[in-house]
Amino acid sequence: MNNKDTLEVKNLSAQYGLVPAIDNISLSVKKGSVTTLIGANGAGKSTVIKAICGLVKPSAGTVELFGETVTGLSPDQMVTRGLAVVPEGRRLFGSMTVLENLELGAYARNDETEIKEDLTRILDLFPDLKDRLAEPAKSFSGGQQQMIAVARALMSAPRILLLDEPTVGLSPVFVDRIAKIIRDISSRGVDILLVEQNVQVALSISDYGYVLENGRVSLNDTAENLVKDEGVQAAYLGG
Amino acid sequence: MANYQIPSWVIFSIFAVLASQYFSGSHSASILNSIAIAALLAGSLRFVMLIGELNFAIAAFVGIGAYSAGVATTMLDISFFLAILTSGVAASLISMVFGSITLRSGGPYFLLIGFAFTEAMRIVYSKTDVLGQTSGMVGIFPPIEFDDWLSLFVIIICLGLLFLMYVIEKSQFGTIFKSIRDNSDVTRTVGINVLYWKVVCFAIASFCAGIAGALQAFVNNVISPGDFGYLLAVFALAYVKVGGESSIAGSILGAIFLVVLSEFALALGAGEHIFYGAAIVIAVLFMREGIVGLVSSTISWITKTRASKEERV
Amino acid sequence: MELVFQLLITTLQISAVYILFSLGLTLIFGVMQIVNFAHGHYFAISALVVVYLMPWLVEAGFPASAAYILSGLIGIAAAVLVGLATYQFGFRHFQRDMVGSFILSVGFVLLFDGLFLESFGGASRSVPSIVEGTVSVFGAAITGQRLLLCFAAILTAFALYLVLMKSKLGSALRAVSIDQEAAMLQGVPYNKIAFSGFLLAAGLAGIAGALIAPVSIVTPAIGADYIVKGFIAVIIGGLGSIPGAVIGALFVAFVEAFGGYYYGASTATLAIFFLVIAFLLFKPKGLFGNG
Amino acid sequence: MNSEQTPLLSGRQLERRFGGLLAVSELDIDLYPGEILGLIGPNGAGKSTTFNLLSGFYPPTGGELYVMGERCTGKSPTKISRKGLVRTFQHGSLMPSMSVRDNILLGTMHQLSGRRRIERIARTEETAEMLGLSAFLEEVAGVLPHGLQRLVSIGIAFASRPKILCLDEPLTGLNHTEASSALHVFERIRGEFGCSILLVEHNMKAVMKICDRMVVLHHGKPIAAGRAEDIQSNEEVISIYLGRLDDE
Repeated sequence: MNNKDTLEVKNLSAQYGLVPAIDNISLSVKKGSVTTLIGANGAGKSTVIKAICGLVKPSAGTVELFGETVTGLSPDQMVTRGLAVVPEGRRLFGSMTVLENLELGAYARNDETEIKEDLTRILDLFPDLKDRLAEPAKSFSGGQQQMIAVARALMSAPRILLLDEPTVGLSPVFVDRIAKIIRDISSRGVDILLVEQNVQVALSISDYGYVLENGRVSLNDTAENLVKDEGVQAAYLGG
Repeated sequence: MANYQIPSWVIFSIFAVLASQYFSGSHSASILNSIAIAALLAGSLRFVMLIGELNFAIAAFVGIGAYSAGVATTMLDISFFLAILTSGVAASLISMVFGSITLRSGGPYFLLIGFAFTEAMRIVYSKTDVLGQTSGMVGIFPPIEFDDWLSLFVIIICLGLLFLMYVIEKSQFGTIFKSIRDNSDVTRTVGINVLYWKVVCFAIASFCAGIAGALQAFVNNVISPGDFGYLLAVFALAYVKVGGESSIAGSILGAIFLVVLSEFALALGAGEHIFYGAAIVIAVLFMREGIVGLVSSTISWITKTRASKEERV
Repeated sequence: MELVFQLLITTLQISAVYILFSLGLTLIFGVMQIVNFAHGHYFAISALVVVYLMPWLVEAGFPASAAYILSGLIGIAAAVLVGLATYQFGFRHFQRDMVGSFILSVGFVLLFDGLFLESFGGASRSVPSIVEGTVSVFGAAITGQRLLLCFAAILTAFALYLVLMKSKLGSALRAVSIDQEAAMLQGVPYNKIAFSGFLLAAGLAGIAGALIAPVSIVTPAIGADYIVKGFIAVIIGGLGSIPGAVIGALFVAFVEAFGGYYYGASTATLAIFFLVIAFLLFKPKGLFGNG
Repeated sequence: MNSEQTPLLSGRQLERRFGGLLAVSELDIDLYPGEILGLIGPNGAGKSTTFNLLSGFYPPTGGELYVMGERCTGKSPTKISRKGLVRTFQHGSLMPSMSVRDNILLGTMHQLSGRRRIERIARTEETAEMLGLSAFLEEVAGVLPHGLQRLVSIGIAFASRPKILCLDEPLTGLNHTEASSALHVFERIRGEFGCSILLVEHNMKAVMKICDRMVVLHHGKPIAAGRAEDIQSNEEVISIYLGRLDDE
């Protein structure tokens, strides 16, 4: 089943406390691609991520990862199947050091030597962190914390990476750096599902995009076509 | 307007009063007294649960009430009624100071400090000369005229205070207490001083606990530091949980059920600790709504099966 | 000077035991969000096993040190077993429910109180000495036994601290207590970790009980004293905080050793309590507590 | 507009730090009598922090806050609420285990303290009527559908008849009809009771429609202020909402 999509979500619905549910979402992440899910605040983007990775139990629908049905598995089981998440709001372990955060990212792995090699490789991607590994994560700026969160997720050696609004609240310099890093990760063979509010950035680095409105997919097309689409701006500024 | 369930209260009170006259033998009278005081303690503990806090300092306030009654009666020659009132007021005043510090933290902090406060007060009693140190105080007698009526009196006071707490719970103060438990941030945003009302609730509960302590002192005539350990709070918790915490009736039912049952259990030789411990564990694991919950779900089950039978017919 | 030194040794010894105790409490609070009052009974069962088993073994011809080690190990095993039972039949269902778990634990407290009393009787017991003679340290005379147990307690507390700060299990436990969901997203299996954390905490209480048994009077009620002080230590440090629990334990032990010597044990206990109240006035969530 | 009037609520150079993180800074904000002011900005722009600063839940680390002309910097949420500023929360802004009646009644407690119970009940029912909640007064609030829960939380806040009502994303999760009837309620609150409203909302259509003015936050700082049409055509606002890439 080599031609299977990396991630295939079919008719996914979820209730999440009082926050609006997602309704009948279908999307797929193709092998070797960056796919983005865009939409305004509260459209349900984060719920999609949570329902895929097992933080929220879906009320209907299926999630398939590399051809295997994984609906309703817990997040730690998803990690062992090659899926990593950079959660919304980063969720670093603030009082723990950067190194401890990164090592936790590799929790599910047992290949000590390869973990060490991965750590070196990943730190090459994030030179800021190299000299400050022993400092607690909370002492870093917002942009640097986002870097730590991405690095931590990469430590599990994922085959697919889900990023939930990685550019929120970051200055343009950091937004740009995050965008470059995402493309870099993708070029190393990790497929990506990117949830973003920052449409321009998201579409500029993606191959395919889905637009979410009120918990449903309202548009989907190649990134090139979506950039030109009038409906995208309307979904945001209420045109 | 609020429905105070007056008929139920009246009927129950009449039963209680009749019981006090019927069971006038000394042993059964002492069981009745224990039940009444136990119900008052459970009511007091539950009252603080309205603001979402578990008050393990209750044992300390019962102790403060009992020792106040002891001092007032044996040393200051204060009259019976005034002594009882003093006990409630003393417990209430101390609880205001204690509460205005510890209720800021709330949650597990309040719970654990209350536990420590109980232990600390026990040390205070056992180190104070006038309180009789570890041997405690003796000779706390009600007036002679009360000899035949003590049980009745205890029952009336306890029921009266339980009714008072019930009325407050049903009133708009009760609404404030419950809203603090449900969502203290929203309560704050409409101009209500949350800490103030938490302390008020705590002080009312402690007043009742203090009175319960005084009644216990007059009923037993003897008090000692060992009577006011944290076990007292645990027992109160057992009454509340076994009876069902959703209503004050649960506290009363729980007290009746456990006190009576423990009499039988103890007669059969089982330890009091094992009995109460098992009661709490069973209640928490298997009947979360307590006896009251069991009764109401049974009733709804019966009506449901009846309805479905009628449908089938 | 000699006296101060002796008191410092006492502080160290008591604090090492409190650290084992309060680290366990803060650990399971952080990981499972439960308040477990039965924790004192894991400690008590181990101390009780030691004081009953060791004299019996000595009489049967074992050398004192071997008898102690053997009975200590059995005591610790008993503590873990009791911990396992309370977890499996109770606390597992009460994770993240502070009030519910507390009430359940109080039920266990009563149940174990009663059972211990039935099976061990109310009398206090002590054990034959394990090491003879006294040692003079900087002019202070200390029995060899105390010194040895003091070392063992400090060593265990230190080892535990290392486990928590350096091992994979330790960092998983800390991560779960900071943010359960984020930890699961790193592949940390929460249920497994909570279970190991709980057993670790129970085992630590067992070790503390085995270490305290030879140097104190053991009754079935011994757990209650320690649980109160252990929780006070945790409150001072902030519920869930690991360095907080260590600092809190040191503080409680210091007041107990010095205050106890100069003003008597019960005054020291009172002082600890009122100091905590005063402390909460300024730091309602303890030193390192967060909401 | 209104430049001669004194503002009901004003923040002057408000600032809030969390450790090394500067969540809000250089914030000047004024709310004038009878005005509906929108506070908008992308996720993480500092809107929630701003709300917590204005309502006293966070004391500012810099700057001054004035409510009804009085200096309220560092005052508690209770004190600020008693000056006439009442807010709602984004999530769970009600008492879930209590009836809708008791929820709204709570809002009248302080403002009508010392009055007769009858008056409080009348106020409760009037408020419920206005929000279309009359039929649900005896229901337990926590089990109502999401849309009704949102209205209950507005009811609690409005029952105290504030001078300033701060609503934190009141339209989240409402469907089209619910949202438009909620907007109608806001208009009535302003029109019939002269209450000023500060609105954090991401439903842009609604914000553009109902707000007299709006302030746009980005990285914790206000970057634009003005009427709907000015904001909609403001290049900087469009670029922060849709994102921008530095020229490559």
